[in-house]
Amino acid sequence: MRAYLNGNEAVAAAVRLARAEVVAAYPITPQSTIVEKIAEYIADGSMEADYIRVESEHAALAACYGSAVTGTRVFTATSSQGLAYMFEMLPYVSGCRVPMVMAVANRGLAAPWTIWADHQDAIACRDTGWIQLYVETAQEALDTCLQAYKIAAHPEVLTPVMVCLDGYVLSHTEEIVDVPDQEAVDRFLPPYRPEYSVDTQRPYVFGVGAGPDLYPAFKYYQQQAMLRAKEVIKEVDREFQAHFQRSYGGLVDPYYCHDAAVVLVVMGATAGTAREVVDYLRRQGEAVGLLRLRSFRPFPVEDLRAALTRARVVAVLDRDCSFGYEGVLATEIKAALAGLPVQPQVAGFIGGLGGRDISQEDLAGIFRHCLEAVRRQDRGEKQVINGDWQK
Amino acid sequence: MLAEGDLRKGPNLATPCLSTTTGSWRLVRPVLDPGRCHNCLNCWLFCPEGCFTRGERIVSLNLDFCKGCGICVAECPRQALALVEEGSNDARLLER
Amino acid sequence: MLQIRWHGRGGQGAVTAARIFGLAAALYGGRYAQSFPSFGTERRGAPVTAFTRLDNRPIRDRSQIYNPDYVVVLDATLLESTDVFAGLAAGGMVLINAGREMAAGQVRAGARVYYLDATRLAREVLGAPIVNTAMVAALAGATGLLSLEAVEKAIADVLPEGLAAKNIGVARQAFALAKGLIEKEAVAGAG
Amino acid sequence: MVKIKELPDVELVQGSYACAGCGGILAVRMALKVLGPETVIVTTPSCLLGVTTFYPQLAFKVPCVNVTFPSTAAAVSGVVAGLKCRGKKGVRVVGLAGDGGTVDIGLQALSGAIERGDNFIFICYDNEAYMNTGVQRSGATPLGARTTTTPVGSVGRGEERPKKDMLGIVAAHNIPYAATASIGYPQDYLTKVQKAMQVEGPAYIQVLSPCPPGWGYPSELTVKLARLAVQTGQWPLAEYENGRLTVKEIAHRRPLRDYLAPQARFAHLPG
Repeated sequence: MRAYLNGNEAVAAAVRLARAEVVAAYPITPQSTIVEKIAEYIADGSMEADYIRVESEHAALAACYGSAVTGTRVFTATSSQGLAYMFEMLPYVSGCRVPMVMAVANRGLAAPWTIWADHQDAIACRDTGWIQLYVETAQEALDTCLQAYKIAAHPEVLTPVMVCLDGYVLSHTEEIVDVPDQEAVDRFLPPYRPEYSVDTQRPYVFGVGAGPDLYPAFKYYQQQAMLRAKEVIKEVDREFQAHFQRSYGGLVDPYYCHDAAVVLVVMGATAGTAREVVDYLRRQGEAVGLLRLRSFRPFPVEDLRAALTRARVVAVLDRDCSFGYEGVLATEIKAALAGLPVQPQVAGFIGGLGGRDISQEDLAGIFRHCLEAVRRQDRGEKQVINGDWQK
Repeated sequence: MLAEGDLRKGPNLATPCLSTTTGSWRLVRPVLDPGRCHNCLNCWLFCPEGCFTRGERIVSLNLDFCKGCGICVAECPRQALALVEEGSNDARLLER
Repeated sequence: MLQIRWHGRGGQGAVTAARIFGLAAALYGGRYAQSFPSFGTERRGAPVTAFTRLDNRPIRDRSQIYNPDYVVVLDATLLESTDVFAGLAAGGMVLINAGREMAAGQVRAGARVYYLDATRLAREVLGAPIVNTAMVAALAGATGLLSLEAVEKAIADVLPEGLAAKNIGVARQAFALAKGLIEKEAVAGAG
Repeated sequence: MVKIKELPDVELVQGSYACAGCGGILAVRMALKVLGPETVIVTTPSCLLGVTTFYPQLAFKVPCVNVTFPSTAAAVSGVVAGLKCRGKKGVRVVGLAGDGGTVDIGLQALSGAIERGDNFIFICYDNEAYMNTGVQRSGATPLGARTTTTPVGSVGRGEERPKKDMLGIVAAHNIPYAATASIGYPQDYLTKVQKAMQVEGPAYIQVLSPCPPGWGYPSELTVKLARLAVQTGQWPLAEYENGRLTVKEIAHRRPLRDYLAPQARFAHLPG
């Protein structure tokens, strides 16, 4: 059914379609309308779920964890400070290998106080063992939530998934969304039935303590599962396409990368604006391309290398900063490309912090700057720009 | 060590699972004088480790998990229990 | 690509207007649409903007709207505090809810400006000065971007049942008023 | 009223790594005698978690869900909701935390869960300090007690503040049932556990659980001190039920010295 929904409504629709059974969440802008909509669904009887009205985000994730280990499909959502407040629970859930889906309406971290979009909140949780998928449209937000339930519960993955959507830019922007039929979703996504769960007939301890002899083994297999998730994310995306005729490329989403001298790497909704700019510059005869990184964790090193191997300059636009160094994506992409026979130069840019708009002119400026570097045969080690803090 | 299949699924394991009997921690052990026991069950009730078994007339002791804390001795109203040093007391025991 | 900016005050329904217009175009007007509020918290009474984009192909641009083709002002008192003409594209149109009948196209800052007493209309039909649906319909009528049918369906989708019926009533009048005025102007211009 | 002789034989927690004479594990063992096998425990990094669920020594015979320190009661809510979804009726969900995980870092989550009216029992085994981390003071540490963060020196005289009135805090939530108990009064304690099981909605029990290394006394005195705390008026056995608070009368109060003297944590107090 075609509907006109914003990103948050699309997520709520997905959660209903996924038949989530327990939802625990605490309001925070710009996430709140997701769980308000879910509460509305429950109130009007169109969704059967228990909504636990917790007193904090930390409790939200603890409650989701408690429900999930009983063998229940759960959902939560948060943003920014709320995600930061959850931080302690994040590795607990991933370490216990509890599948669940959390939507993150990305927003900057205070101070200064902000309610607007950037990726600092989720990036700061990079190493908590959650899969992080960043979406470009409301449609992708809906579809990715459905995919995420399948990815998370895959027996070789068993890892929770964050579905990240830019605050306001996606969360509060309405557009046409194709909402799949319940029957079709049921065919794609079977009920969640883990191998074991809280059961007095077959008691388990969830989250045992482990000493130095054992802890690394659990972490080793957690890493194996995360690496395996790279294939599973692609498989699930292909399967999704077979069911719904929509696909997002799995881990990365390249756009005119094959012959581009300059490729811009972004995550999230900025990719849409960047596509317009790539089209415009292509019409001007410039060899530019775009690579949207969909999966930040697991990090798709192989796919990035394959897509960027012909680029002369790779421009990376981070909506985050690792203070004292540079944008996190820039660092990671440099590392991913290190050792290629012909290594593209990586130029890091930081932009769109705290909701600062990323306009077509901003992106065209990055492309032009990097095209100029290519023309100058500038293969110097220094970054072309690292952080025009106005943008 | 756990099997790979267990490790893959995370640190969630079937319980109970006891690799040691904590009775090995014990420096002293309680001994029961059956003649004095009136089956009041204080020892059974207050033993943190659940080492006592109720019987028809008297309790009996399983020392697998006994850490020798002495609570049973302290709570026995009829001095039917006493603590003796581990490994040195069989003779003294018999004397009683 | 056509871009619309809606000006109102918190509580007047500018955000809903942007949505109704986008929904009407997307689901009942054969176009692609995107709508969004000015990002942030909406405080009752404070100036609020909202935006709608329309196109014949999928809309990918996620940046803010700087150069609207159309500006709709739900509350004329905003003219004193807000530059509603800011960035208006050449040949653009501004539609203002003001306490007089819709006048023939005046030109200001290079744009055609129209006035409509949507407040009176809303008071008469709705019994309350809520003008967002009237202004949606007026823009549709004035520009021909949407059919009245599309506007009506969108109102029925977005507003609760009881409210929708009355708002459709307002929309019909506002649509006819605006359409008639533009046609009259065209005839006058041709003459 | 619980009859001690009718308690079941089965031990639902056994083989833990608790210290010899641990009052906490005794409190849990006793409670499980009444709670029975249809119980799910939710617990938090604490002595209890460390000694019962650290592989390869898993001591519970009932399911146990471990969660972060501040979140015991929130995870309890999740387990309750999940079991309801799965149609598992008649399973009791019991939050177990020490005084730190209850009256301090766990207070917010506990308040939330009680206020939501979720159906669970929360048992705080109160040993009056953070024992797992090495005897630091908590909000439940009594006035004058020496801990590693309230040391005694030429200036310091131990804990400077009285114990937090947790029962009062819990009662202020209009909780259906709340009580204090002592492992020195098992019949009273276990009857309270039984009442908590019969209540629809949240129930709270704070059971005094002496700690031999933390309090500094020989391990055989655990139960005696739990009894003396009550007999000297240091630990009232109270019950909040139907909106009313009642306190068990102590007929012959014993001198406070009897309770304080055996404990190293009070050794600096004047005789």
